[in-house]
Amino acid sequence: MQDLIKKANKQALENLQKAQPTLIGIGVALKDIPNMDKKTILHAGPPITWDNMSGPLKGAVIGGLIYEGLASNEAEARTLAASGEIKFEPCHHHNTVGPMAGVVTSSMPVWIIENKAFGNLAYCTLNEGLGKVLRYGAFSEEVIERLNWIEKTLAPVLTAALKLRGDIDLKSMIAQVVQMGDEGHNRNKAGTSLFIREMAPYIVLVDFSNEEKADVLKFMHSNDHFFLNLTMPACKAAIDPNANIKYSTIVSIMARNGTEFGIKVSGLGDRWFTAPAEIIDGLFFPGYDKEDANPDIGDSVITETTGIGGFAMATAPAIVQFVGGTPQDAIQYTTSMYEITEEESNAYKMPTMNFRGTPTGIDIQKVIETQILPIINTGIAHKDPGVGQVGAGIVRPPMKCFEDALEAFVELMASEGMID
Amino acid sequence: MIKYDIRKNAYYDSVTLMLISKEIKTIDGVTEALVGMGTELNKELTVNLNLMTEQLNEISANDFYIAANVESEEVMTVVISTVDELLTKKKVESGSEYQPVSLNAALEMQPDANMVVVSIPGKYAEEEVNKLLDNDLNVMLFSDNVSIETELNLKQKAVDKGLLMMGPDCGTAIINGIPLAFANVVKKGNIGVVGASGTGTQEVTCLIDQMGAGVSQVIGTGGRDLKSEIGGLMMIQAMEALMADDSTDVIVLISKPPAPEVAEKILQLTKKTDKPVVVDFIGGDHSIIKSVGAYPCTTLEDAALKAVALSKGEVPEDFDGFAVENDVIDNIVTTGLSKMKPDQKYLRGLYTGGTLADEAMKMLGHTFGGIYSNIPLEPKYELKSLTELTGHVCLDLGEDQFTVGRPHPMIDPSTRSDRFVTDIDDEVAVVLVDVVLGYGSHLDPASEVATSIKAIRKNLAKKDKDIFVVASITGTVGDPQGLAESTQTLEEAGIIVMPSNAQAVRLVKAFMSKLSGGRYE
Amino acid sequence: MEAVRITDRLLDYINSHKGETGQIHSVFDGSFNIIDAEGCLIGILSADKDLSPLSMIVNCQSFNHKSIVQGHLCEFTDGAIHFQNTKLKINTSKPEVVNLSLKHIDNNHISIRTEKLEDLKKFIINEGSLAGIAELIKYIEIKETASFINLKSADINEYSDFIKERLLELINNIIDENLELFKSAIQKTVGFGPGLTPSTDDFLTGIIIMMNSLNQTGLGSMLDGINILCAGKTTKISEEMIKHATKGYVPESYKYFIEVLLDNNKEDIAEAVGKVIKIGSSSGTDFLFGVYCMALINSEKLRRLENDQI
Amino acid sequence: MNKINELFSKDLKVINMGLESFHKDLKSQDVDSIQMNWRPTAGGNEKMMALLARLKTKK
Repeated sequence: MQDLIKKANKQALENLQKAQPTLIGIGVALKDIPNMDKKTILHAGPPITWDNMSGPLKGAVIGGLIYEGLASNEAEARTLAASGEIKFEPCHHHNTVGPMAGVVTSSMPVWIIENKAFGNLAYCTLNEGLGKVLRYGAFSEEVIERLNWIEKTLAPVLTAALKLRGDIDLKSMIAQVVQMGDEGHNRNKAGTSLFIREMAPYIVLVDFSNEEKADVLKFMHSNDHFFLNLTMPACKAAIDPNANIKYSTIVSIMARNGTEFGIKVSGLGDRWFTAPAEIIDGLFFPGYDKEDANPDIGDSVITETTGIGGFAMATAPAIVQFVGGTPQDAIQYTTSMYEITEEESNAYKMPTMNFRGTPTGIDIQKVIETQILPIINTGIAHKDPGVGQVGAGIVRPPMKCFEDALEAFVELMASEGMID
Repeated sequence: MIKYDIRKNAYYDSVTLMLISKEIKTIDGVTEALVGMGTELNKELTVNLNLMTEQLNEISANDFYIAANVESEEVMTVVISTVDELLTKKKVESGSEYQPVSLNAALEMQPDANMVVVSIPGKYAEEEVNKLLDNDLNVMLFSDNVSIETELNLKQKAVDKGLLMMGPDCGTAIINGIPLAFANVVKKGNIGVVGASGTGTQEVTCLIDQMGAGVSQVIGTGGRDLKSEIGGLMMIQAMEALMADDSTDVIVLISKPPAPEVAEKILQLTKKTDKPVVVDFIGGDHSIIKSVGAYPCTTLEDAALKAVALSKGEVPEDFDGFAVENDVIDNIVTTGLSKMKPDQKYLRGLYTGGTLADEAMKMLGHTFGGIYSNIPLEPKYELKSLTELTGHVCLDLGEDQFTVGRPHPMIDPSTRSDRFVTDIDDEVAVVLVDVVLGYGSHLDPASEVATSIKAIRKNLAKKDKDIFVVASITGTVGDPQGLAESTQTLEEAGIIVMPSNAQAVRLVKAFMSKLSGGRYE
Repeated sequence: MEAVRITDRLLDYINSHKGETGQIHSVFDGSFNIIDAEGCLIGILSADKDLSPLSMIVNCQSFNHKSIVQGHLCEFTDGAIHFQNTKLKINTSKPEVVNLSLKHIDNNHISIRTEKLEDLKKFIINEGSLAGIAELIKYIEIKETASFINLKSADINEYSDFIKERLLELINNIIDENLELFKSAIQKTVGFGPGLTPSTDDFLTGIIIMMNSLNQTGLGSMLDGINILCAGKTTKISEEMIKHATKGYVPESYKYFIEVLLDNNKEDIAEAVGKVIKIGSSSGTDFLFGVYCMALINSEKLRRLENDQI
Repeated sequence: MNKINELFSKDLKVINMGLESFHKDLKSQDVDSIQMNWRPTAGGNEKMMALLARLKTKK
């Protein structure tokens, strides 16, 4: 049995190492995301009903409905959301990922990433910036206005610029930013800067007013996390070929919807293994504390699933206050992740670790055996809709997800007569 | 209630002190607390905060203290353990080397590892040691509570692979000059030692060092190796290695009396080497040892002496006396006897080292009546109660009865300190103790003994009495605690320090024999 | 181990005490102290520690292992300190030699600009650790006499509350240059507060070193015998710190700060203050509080002198 | 040469699994030693241990 598992896991890692996530353009959710329709709202994490959604996710859904013109105010939106007329589905069921609430509605522009090694696609919305934003559950007028601006100005300008620029190889770009102090989840400063550098020469050439072009550049510049929404679908595109590899014990998805944490395992195909999401132990912005925090939320943990984010903490000394304060602590965190992963990344190398590749490919057997849970860097959302981010920190998935997955895997193997 | 925790001459850095102060104030059941150095003004503040007790007078400017108003004794225990935790926590963080969880990760960090010291709970030992042996690693298994079947399986596997599997319950080894677990800093030399008894091996190696010689390798086997179930697998394995080792000229074997067929197997093996073999099967039969051309011994000290003589190419002689002239000994005995009152007649041997206790009882035999013990020589001398001692008693305080919930007395001498208080009554004349130094052991075991003895003497002085206290130190000048320092500490407390356990026991024997006008002669 | 940096005084001291022995007095994560037969305390520090008057920095990260144990003996020899019991040895033959004296600032009647002192006060309040007694800086006013303003209604910690009147008495005795009362006030303040060097000792060190550096007649003579007054009233480590200060020696970061403070060509004290605040838990801040008080006393005195001349 | 005699001719390189004081003693003597943060497989959770073991059986 172990031989089969080893072989399958090796295959999974080979897929991951071979992946070539590439930015090929910007599309529209309805048109580009598979099986999308006007009454469908995608959200982060495993499946969830309206009733069970936490504050920020409900807020984002309300905002989404208003943005789409399906409702004109909060009350209408709530009624509609509860009516059963709207379909709620995980982004992950549509080759998509969304940060925090992760709400995607039909009119939203989305990045399109192609994994050139396999030809599969992945999608993600454009990052809205900081403060009051939809992904943290805000739905006030300014939020909707910004969404409209993204649709009407940001996306068209970038689409045009991208056409001039051509495809952008995100794998080598992420490899660079990992060497520039980004871990790809909580720090995206280097990535955002690099992306602006790549795009600026083409943005100035496109046929829009100077004011619009300046607004686009300013918008990207004012938001350190702009690149996160490219890193995430790049990771998604890279790991999707592992969605169903028989006998593999490698984790293919980790995601949270603000109520539950869910994982999928390659050898178990489409099954989610969920458990209540945890409250994040982190640093809170002044005026907020643990009481204000929503349980863990967002698809951004796809970064850790593919071996960056918290797994690459050692490369991001600038944000070590999240993990205890010293660069040494960060190195300890990264080092511990090698104990539960299958390989070291052949592309993402960390200078502080003597250019060792990031720990990549979580094996559920190793997690259970060592009791070391994956480490996740993440932002913390306020539990009430519309307040926004209240802090950042680290969190680990519930052990139960991995225990249930292991049990299911053993049962499956037994039912197939592979083991006693 | 108001409680104090005072640490004499203890210095902690200010950051730690502040942390302690902050933390203990948040403990449930603590209404007021003050943490600081015991200066006059700080003590004045203590009084102002209504945290005064008479203990405050004991504190001086260079003492660290905590004064706290707590709901109960239990709360104070929590306070103290919180403080200890904070004091040690910092140290761990400062080490900050990554500590791997899985063996694979450990081997990545230490790819050419060749020795693993295992001291995890016994029930997990089988799984882990099997993995280690599979990775061709030598093992020192310190853990106990490992079944004899497991031991056999592991040792069989080690023998098949040509590896060391020292243990279970192996407390001491010196490999390539490096002391492992409980071991002393012994000079390098040409004597190889294989021991099935921990403190016995420590005593022999320390005496070798004190005699100016040294060891090549010291290999432990665990106490059950020479039972018939195991058949001496590891002792044989170790002997063969020492026989083939160019740096070893003399081989010493130490064990409690083995199963006869195992003894036979081992002694037959000694014929296959030209190297002299010194054998101490503590209290075992000598004739069979002689018959194969090996050198039998009467005591651990005798074993060391013979090994050293042979290592220099000299002819070994039996030794059963004292290192000093007999009149010096007579003088000590006479002086000691002169202080005894008629009702003082009993011996208390309080040992931290099991083999040393065993050796003491075997040497004393029945010279002045049977000796009760938790490890008696005969079943009828099994102690009925550990709390009410009568007659002559010799205890191995390292046995499970005494170590439930606390560390071995070699690490934490408080077990013995407590026994000093309870076990030495008005009828006790002689106290016999061991003091084991070296790595693994307590930082200053001699002081612990000295403090206890001073307190006992103070109490006895009120009744115009004294006791006769004899100690031996298992240690070397190179040990972290220092042989000379420890000797001085004991002697300052009026304790007679003998150069070996054997000589200490002999002195006690001489003393007891003359006590009460030679009642036992 | 190799000594990397050493103070000139320690080097002289070791050279004049060859063959003598000392004992390990106390051990911390990043440092340990040796005490010799004369009761002198010698600091052995790791690289990130602040060089103090009788100390050396060695090339070792942490002293928290078994080879350095309280009570172990050592011997000073030519070019090395040997530790008995263990094979440990500190080589002292090639370190950089450092002078930590503040005695030689030769400006007479230095006047520190008021803005600089205000800055210092702000730094202490905003960035210092007020867990000791330095929070009293918020309330103290030093004019012709010193007094506290609005202190009654303030919520201050138990240490500050306990010591406030005695502190005031001490300061007023300095203003009055009343030697006898000053000495008795010292005895009533030394050795108080949390920490290994109790807060008032850090405060006094600040006062004393400023008395030394300001080089004014009247002040210097007040320092004689202070160390004897403090003996036994505080921890050994504190006693030594005060003793060194009376002779004009302080730890390196303290020295640097005083030099910046007294140099009228330098405006910005932020960096120097930052280094001091990091010392100990509240030690650095309490020291700064002492410096502030003494500097203010001095400024007020100079102001009065000028007014008198007019 | 057998493996034990091979060991005698090399520098001792230790992995310490269990009591950290043994590791610290070795470190203080400059012996190459690493300390493991050992814990029982699956934290001693018997159900999980059994599941892992089943995956390791051969069939």
